[in-house]
Amino acid sequence: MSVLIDDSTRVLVQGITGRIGSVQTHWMLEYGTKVVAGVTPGKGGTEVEGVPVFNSVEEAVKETGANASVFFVPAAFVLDAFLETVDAGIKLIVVVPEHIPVRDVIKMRHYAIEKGVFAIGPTTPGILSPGKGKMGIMPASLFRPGRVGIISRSGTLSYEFAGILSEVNVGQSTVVGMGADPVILRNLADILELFERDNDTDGVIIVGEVGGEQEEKAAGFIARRMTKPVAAYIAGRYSPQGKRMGHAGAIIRGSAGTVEAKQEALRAAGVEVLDSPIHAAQWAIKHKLR
Amino acid sequence: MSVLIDDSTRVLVQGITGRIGSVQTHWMLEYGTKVVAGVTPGKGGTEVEGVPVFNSVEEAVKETGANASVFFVPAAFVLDAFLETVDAGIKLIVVVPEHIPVRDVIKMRHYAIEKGVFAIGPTTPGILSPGKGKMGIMPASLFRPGRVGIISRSGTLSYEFAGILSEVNVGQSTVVGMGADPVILRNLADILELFERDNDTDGVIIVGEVGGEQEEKAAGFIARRMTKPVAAYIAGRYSPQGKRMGHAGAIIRGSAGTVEAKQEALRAAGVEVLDSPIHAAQWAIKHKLR
Amino acid sequence: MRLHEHEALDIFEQMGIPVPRRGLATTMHEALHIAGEIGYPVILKAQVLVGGRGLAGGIKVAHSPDELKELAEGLLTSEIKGLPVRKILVCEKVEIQKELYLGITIDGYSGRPVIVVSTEGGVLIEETAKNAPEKIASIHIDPSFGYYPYKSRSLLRRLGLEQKIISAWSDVISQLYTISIRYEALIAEINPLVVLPNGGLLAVDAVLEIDDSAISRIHLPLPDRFERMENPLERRGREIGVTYVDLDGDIGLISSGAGLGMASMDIIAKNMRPANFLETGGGITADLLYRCMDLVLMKPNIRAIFINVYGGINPIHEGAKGVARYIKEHKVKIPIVAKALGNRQEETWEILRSAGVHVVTETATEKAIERLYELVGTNRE
Amino acid sequence: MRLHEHEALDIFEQMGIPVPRRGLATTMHEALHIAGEIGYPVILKAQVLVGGRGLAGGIKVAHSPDELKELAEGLLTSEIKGLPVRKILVCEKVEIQKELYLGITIDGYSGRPVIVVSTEGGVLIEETAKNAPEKIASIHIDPSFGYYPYKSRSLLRRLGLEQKIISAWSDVISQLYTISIRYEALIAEINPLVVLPNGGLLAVDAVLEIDDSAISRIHLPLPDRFERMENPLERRGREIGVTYVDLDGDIGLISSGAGLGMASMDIIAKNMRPANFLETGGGITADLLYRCMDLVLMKPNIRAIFINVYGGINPIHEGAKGVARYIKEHKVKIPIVAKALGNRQEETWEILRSAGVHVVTETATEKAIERLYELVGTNRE
Repeated sequence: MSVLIDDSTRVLVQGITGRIGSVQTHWMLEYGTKVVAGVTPGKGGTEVEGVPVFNSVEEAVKETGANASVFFVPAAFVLDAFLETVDAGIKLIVVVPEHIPVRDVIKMRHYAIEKGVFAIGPTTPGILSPGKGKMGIMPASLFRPGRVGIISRSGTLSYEFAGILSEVNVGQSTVVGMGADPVILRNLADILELFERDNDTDGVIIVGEVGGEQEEKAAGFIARRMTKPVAAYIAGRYSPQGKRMGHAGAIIRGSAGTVEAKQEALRAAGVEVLDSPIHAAQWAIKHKLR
Repeated sequence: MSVLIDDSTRVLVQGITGRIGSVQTHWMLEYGTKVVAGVTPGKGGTEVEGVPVFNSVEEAVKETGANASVFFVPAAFVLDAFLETVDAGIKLIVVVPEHIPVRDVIKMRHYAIEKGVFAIGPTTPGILSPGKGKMGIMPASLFRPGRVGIISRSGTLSYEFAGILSEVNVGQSTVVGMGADPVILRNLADILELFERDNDTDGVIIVGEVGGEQEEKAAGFIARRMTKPVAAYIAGRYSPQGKRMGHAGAIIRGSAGTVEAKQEALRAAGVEVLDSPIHAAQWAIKHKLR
Repeated sequence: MRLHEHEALDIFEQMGIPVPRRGLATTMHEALHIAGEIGYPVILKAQVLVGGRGLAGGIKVAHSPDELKELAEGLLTSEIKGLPVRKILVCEKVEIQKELYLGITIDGYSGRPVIVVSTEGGVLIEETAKNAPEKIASIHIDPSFGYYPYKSRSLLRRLGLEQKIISAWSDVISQLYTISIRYEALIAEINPLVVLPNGGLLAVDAVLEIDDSAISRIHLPLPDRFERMENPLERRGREIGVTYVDLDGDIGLISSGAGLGMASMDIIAKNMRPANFLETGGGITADLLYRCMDLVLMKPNIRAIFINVYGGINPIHEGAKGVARYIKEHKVKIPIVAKALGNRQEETWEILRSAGVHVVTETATEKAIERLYELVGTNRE
Repeated sequence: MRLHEHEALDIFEQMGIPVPRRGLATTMHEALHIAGEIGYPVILKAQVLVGGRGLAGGIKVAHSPDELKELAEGLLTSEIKGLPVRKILVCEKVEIQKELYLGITIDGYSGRPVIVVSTEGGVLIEETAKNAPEKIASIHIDPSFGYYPYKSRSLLRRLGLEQKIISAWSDVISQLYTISIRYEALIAEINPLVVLPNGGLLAVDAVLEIDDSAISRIHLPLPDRFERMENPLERRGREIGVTYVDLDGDIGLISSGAGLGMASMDIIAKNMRPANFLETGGGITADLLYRCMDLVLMKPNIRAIFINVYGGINPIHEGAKGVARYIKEHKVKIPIVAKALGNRQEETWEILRSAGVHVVTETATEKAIERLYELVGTNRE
């Protein structure tokens, strides 16, 4: 098996009739993903790339047995469609769109967790398991099958890390974009746990960024629970700060969310902190991860 | 024991420093009720009728062991105070005030049920167990101890029925005002269930009114679960109708909520329907209820 | 508070719900002018706050100015179910392909908002509910989760509708739900919601009833709550803070508590006729009962008054002082029977008796009304 | 979007939060006039969108018209942390008995709104959080249950305050929470919330940051989002739909994805200096990259440009056409290094190469920046 996507994954594409939805459906199918249905309310009965389109998630699930969904829905409609998807019994949801109001994300997050749905995003490139399938927008050419897991806050940096590993023949088990918004649907530690439990993964790279506290909290999880080797890169050391206003966030976190603070927390948890993406290759080779 | 109020009931009065709150505290104490605390935010540290006043329910519970609360709070503040009371661990709440917005009552009802709190009202005279105590505004002189339970949608009609029974030496186990609003905190059937289980009650009188569907739903409960004799009076046969607008309510209920429809449903459940309050006396005597 | 159709339509229109072109007329000439702008035929709708207005003759179609003059004149001088028609709404007449039903209300028993829809709207909707329940669908809204549009789409799919109607109707439901929240509505209803030949929807009637207890926190323009009451006695009741309903009998009633008032009416009606229903609520004072006496006696030909109050939350001895003062000041001669029990009852009786009121000390209202009947019988002219 | 202090104070005032008497001045004469109306002493506060403004000299006290003239003149010709001061807020100076802290934000990790309070407000609040955590209290709000005032009262009791302050402060929290909902705030903060000698509260500073993604659904008056950007290049970035941050180096950067952009900057910064951060987002077109080239080159003295994009959601071959067209039309001579991988990468390389761009086909950004460094080194004057 692999993380989140496996042979039993039957993908529903929401917003399939849109420009991005239809192009990405093409790429997902080309990568061998079982895309079984699309949904766009009002466009039911048509087809996109040979995939039948339905008016509702309920119908799509009933007719095609879809059990995972990837979103290419305009930001303003994501909340409604997300709740509909959870109610229809889908247990894995990937929310690609950016610019979703944070208060909508809060509602989505709580509803998904309450209903036992694993959702990632928003503002995520999605999930790709090399050779198995992908849900999202990751460009397939950079990935190859193997045993390293990648979790990234940044879409394009996840491609960069996968490509760097692939160039030295280190493959990936699964690459997950955790999403880049202030609130995300599942936290980094939850995704790390999947990799820790995955028999096809031997080590994990975390690609983090300045800000927030995902990496600091993940460090706690790693110290307590991870047995597999973990490396981490934190982007944004050079990013201009100093325009921050308001103290409430920093007071709750008790941390500044700086690159240095994150690196320190991760190092203390036994994580190898990478100074530059290119060092991921040596790390993987050193740990004999293929 | 008796229904809802017994020797272990330690009453908190919310809004105790108000005009009605202080007067009713006097009457409750005079009736032998254990009123142990009052709450009015901002008036903590004072006393009313010898009862200590606190700023918060949390403090009142901590300092006095209060386990039941009666509300004399202005309608606009009831929702907030109610949620506070539930959070403080109080398990019995009587909401006397009228004119609470129905959407506030909806929130209160759901929160109380979710947290396992038995709440009655709003627009209720409260609960009185003759010889044991009272939470609310019922005038004590009309009640006497005995074995008939009364549940009434109308405050003053509950006094009328108790008084009619008392005049012929039929006492009451407990008299409960269920509240007169479109949405109430506990439905009639829930209260009937308490009387069915109560060892001190031998029969129950329901005092209903035209409108809504409490009595029809209770009829279903009585048919299925009640073993004790039940009588019912429904007020409002002569009430002018015909100004009703909107059909949604009637469509959901599938019943007109008329006096006749309620009487028919109750009769079909084996309830003795009383044509006038005064007939309650004969009914009780016939069933040898004292 | 129930809004008039024209008031509700204005609110629906602001929220984006499609409504007919229309204008409000208080005279035949205004109606003529509006119809001229809209174009014939037009529909004339009496603006009275009763259900079943159409079946009672409150809705007419005018095909020409001459016909309009006659019909408007007729409506504006008529009564519908006892209410005088002061305003008529002049609406465009559209071609109706189908009549749908949409209602949002509070389900009192489960304590949740509920959305009800039917493909068979119109005046006989309640019959449809009984005889063809498969044409009705409803969905309850969880109060903490709230409403989302997908709930409507899912609801409408159950009626087997085509997707185009589902999309348009679902938008109307979302808009009406938002109205029901913002206006703290007990009922928000469109019946019928008309399907036009082009497939579009149009709300040709509008019901909006607002929770009186929530009016003070609705920060949106609302019509005046008192002015709209047609009956001057009922308006006076609102002004002094009691519930007064005008009836066609001659026995005045003052009661504390709606249930006690209804029971009193039911018993009076066995062999007399109540002139009114009056319920004081929990705020009795001497002044309030003084005003209640005045209100009950505003109606001519009252033969007797029955006062039925309990001293629970109410200080009935204070109320008694108001009654006594009124009797003295106005030299009331008709018989007054009072039953007043509870806290401070003896004091209350004393005050009433010294003002000439017949005080009944038994508990049963039946007994007091028997006494009233004797007095009225004796007093009959 | 961050609001200026004076904009946030206006909103707080509308909601009923007590705020100081004040006026906004863009000239020394306006400031003089406002101070005259308020009465001396007054506080002058530079309206710039940076934290730590007070410690950076942006807040002054004027005790007389002469002093005000000098201070206002000075502020209006100064810069605070690189931002020019165009407006100053002239405020009444109140007697401060105590400074409290109140902030409402979104706790990103748990995904819930959180209210933070402290009895030790003021500029050193984050120090207090570290050194005296017992003086800070916070409460998370369940998103489906919502906020109720009793939550604030319970929160404030934990700080051991007297009831009078709890009541007043709890009202301010309820008001600020309502603001945070209506304005979709990421941060709503009052620091300090001042206790006056009479025990009343006054919000003497105001922070309000609005969720950009939600602005289109806030139906309340808001300042223009673009006009407020001080830096013309950053404003231009907003206009064309990209994130542009102006830096003080000379290596231009165009990247797709914030993480990739940050990593590129971090690597460039090892031995060169980035001129900007530019992140395209997921909407690359030929026109967009044409405009990005133009934007990057608006800054004088750019020595080289690094383009770092991936073809995932972005059609990078389209983007390449825009870059190529710009180079041709504007005869760009400085070295341009591009790394462009993913869907249709070969096509992209071809287009870029034919326009004279140095294409690096290895994956690691490090390698591409090594190439850039070589070229800049060679090119050095």
